Amino acid sequence: MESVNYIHNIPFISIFLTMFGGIITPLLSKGKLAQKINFIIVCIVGILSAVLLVSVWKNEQSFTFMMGHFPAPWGNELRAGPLEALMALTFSFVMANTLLGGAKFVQKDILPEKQNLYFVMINLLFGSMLALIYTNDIFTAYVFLEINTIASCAIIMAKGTGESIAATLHYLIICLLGSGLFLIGISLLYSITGHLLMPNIQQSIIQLTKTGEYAFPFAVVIGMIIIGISIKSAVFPFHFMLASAHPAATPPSSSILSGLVLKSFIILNIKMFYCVFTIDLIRSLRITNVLFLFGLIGMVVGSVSALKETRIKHMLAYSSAAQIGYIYMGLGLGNHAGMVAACFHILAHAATKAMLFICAGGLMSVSQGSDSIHDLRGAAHRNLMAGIGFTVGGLSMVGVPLTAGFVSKLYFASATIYSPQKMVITLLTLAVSMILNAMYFIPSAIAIWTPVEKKEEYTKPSRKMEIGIGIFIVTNFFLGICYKPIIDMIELGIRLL
Amino acid sequence: MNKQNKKSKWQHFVDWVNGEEAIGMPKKISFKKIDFEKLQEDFEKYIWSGRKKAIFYMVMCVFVCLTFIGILLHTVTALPYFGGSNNPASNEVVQRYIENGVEETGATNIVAGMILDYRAFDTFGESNVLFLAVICVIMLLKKDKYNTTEQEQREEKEDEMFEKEDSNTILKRIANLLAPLLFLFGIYVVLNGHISPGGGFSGGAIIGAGFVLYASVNGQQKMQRFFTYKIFVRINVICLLTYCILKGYSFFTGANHLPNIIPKGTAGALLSGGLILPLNICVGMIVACTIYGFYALFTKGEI
Amino acid sequence: MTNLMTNHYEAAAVILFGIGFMNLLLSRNLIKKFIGLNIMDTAVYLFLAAKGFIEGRAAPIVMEGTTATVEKFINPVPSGLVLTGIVVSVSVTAFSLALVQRLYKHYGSLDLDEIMQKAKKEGH
Amino acid sequence: MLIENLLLLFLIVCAVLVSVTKRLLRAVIIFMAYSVVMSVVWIFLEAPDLAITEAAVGTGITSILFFLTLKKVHQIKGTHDE
Repeated sequence: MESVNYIHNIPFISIFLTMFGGIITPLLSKGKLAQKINFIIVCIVGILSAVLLVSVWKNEQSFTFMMGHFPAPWGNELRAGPLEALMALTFSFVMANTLLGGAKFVQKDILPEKQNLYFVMINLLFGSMLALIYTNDIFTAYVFLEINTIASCAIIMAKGTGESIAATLHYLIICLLGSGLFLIGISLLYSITGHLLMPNIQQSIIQLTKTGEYAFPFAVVIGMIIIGISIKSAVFPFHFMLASAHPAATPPSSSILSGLVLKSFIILNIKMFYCVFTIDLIRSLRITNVLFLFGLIGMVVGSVSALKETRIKHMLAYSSAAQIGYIYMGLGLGNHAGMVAACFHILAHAATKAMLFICAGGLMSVSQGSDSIHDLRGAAHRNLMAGIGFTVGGLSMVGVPLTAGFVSKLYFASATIYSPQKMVITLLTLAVSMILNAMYFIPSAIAIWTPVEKKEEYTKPSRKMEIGIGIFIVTNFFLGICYKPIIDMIELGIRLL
Repeated sequence: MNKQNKKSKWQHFVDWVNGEEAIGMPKKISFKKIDFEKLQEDFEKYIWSGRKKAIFYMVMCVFVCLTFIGILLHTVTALPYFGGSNNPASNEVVQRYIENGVEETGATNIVAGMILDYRAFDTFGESNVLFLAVICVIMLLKKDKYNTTEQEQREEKEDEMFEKEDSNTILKRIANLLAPLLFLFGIYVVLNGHISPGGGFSGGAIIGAGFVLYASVNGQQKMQRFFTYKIFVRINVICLLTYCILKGYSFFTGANHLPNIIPKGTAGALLSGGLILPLNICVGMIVACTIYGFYALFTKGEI
Repeated sequence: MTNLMTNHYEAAAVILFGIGFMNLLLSRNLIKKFIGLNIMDTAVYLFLAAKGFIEGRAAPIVMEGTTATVEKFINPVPSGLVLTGIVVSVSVTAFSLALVQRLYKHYGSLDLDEIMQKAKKEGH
Repeated sequence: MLIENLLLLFLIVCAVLVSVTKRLLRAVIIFMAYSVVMSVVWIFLEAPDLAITEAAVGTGITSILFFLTLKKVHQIKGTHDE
């Protein structure tokens, strides 16, 4: 009997641990206990992912994990490499920090008797994101996509106000549109290739493209799947759902939604590019150009819409749409460097936007819950940590050196060298979008630091929130300064994908 | 006069820097109480003015969908033939499922063997979706201070009175006769899931339908005597946990090539199929509870 | 065209998918939107089930005392996928209908545009 | 062969009617009929597992959910949706 390789069990254990946590949470009657258990589980998953990352990085290898007694084309499989492990680590880190920083909001915004149910959602959402990262099977991806949809809708509506429920409905309809397209895409794909596991599909796709059979169905399938996932990740024409969903939700929900949920779909998209359809096929069908175009439009339109807002959460929501545009632009460049930059931007944006939403929540809570920038004047003096966090986050979004946002923009710009025909327009749009970012982040930063005389009653910000924001700030600078090893990891991860 | 109303460009700029104003949206925001009647009027005006826009949107939608159907139909013509035995889908995967399925899973219903043994991770996800949905419905519809008004509570009390007086004897007799039969049939479908068509989900749905019938005829108070919210949550959680642990064990042993101690039994007997029978029972219980839960929450807002 | 006649199940499924999709996009009434969603889902399941069917073969249930060979049975994989899919679509339907109920209670309307309009006004 | 085609045609007609009809109660009932026919079609496609599930779920549970919602939103007595 061979010895058990525990490192290889980590993906499976992390998914099942979060699911297990989600399932037992309804039995706990107290919200606080549920919160603690949830936090501990996320931390454990984070530590396990770190161990996995170190191991796969050292050995420069990726592996597949058999779910059950049957090998590849028959049973389900998980797959893990440096990219997956890095993403899982980031996700659990951001998740843990958001929960730490946003604990107060959950207690305040959600009815006490329903708080434990909120943590069921958080746990299952986290589990489904991990499953989307690790899965090696497209039908599993579909099932977990649906879990993700329902759970993310649930965390939006958890606040229970009419506005939040209307926003949830809007979000749900658009998400269901996306999953419908994805579902018909995978059924068509199954009928052509006869497989559901990614490596097997890839093999048969390579064979079929050689013989030239089913050329038209392939184009349709790829279109459906990529469009379906892109809709769910709020690419340009569908970014409107963000605008209503983020402001209506409680701050940790918006953080998770913008920082992690959308990213998990983008990672699925990258996996589809590399593990299912080959990147050459994608490029030859010019799918990358379409994504590139929508990414560029999204960058500009998102920023312009953000500029028109006077309410801070709406502004952040549109800014997320613009940042998703950056990521799709990176994917659309169609070269290795662009992909690396996009992956780094996923990390940078996950860390930054989660912090921004928590800080915005913190600033609002010391300004009598109003979210208009006018009312937030002087809020930074009342809640110092949130003010600093918001400023750092804003600078990172603009792309000031030493922050995470700068590195990703640098890599985007340098990635254009490998696709010269897109170079000018990319650089131009990057410059325009940076200026636009500065135009809406800097006034709001000035507004929150402007001192005001009037004394308002407000509660002191909690220690937990300050710690959470502090860790986020450190992370942001860490990503902005020590980016080299992370870029190496991503490069290795994409090569092994 | 004009000068007072119109701010200078510099003033605009200062306001913008102060965060009082945004580019392209110079109006001030006022916080008023919502006046629904006014909203209704506004909305009607909006619709009236937006008629043209709506028609344009409709035409565009129809156009997009027709193109969509056209593309898909064209795709269908290029797909492998319907009913052919040499389709790409009938490959080594199907061969192993059919030829070794009975031996490897112990279930004579190959579909059940496939979803609960070969591809069990998907099915685990599926049960979680159901669990998630019921938790969401509880979050939305279980009574709290946001979703009940006094008038509703009064109406409900009247309903309860009405229910007590209501004595539709024929309906009650027949429903009470039919409900046990439904339970029996549901249990049969669940228990025979691995040797005949059906399984946890369809059987559970039938049992759930039985509960719904019983509750809708006899009133929910009668159900509440033995089926409360606590019991509902406990059954759901415990069944799903059993599922999670059993499947976790099976995945763990399978992936690490450890020996599996669960006996397969003789194929075709009731006690066969290894884990499939207990899993089917768990799924059946979850589904039955969930469906009754949906019914109760949709009608009364409590279980 | 002859291909379309041989693949008539798939063609019907695709048309149904299109109609469901159109309903989901076009209909302003929420209930009809979600019926459209259900139609869309079942259309995909019909497509999958049709893809699993093989002429002259039986449902994949092995009778006692016989050996199973591929030539006897249809493809069981699509059936499994559809079973999973049906559960997912029921859950989604239940969730969305619960949302509709809450919204109706709050805004007194089933019209998506009207609800969004009112919600926007309320947010200001 | 003929009956299968007829059933498929029936499905399409049902789907179109759902989109066209004004009354919500009618739409739900048509959808119910659609589900029943769908489960019959699945019997023709040699998928009894699916047929049982669809009969129990599509016809039973989904319709119950729709009816309960209609009752809650006061649409059951047949008010028009516009």
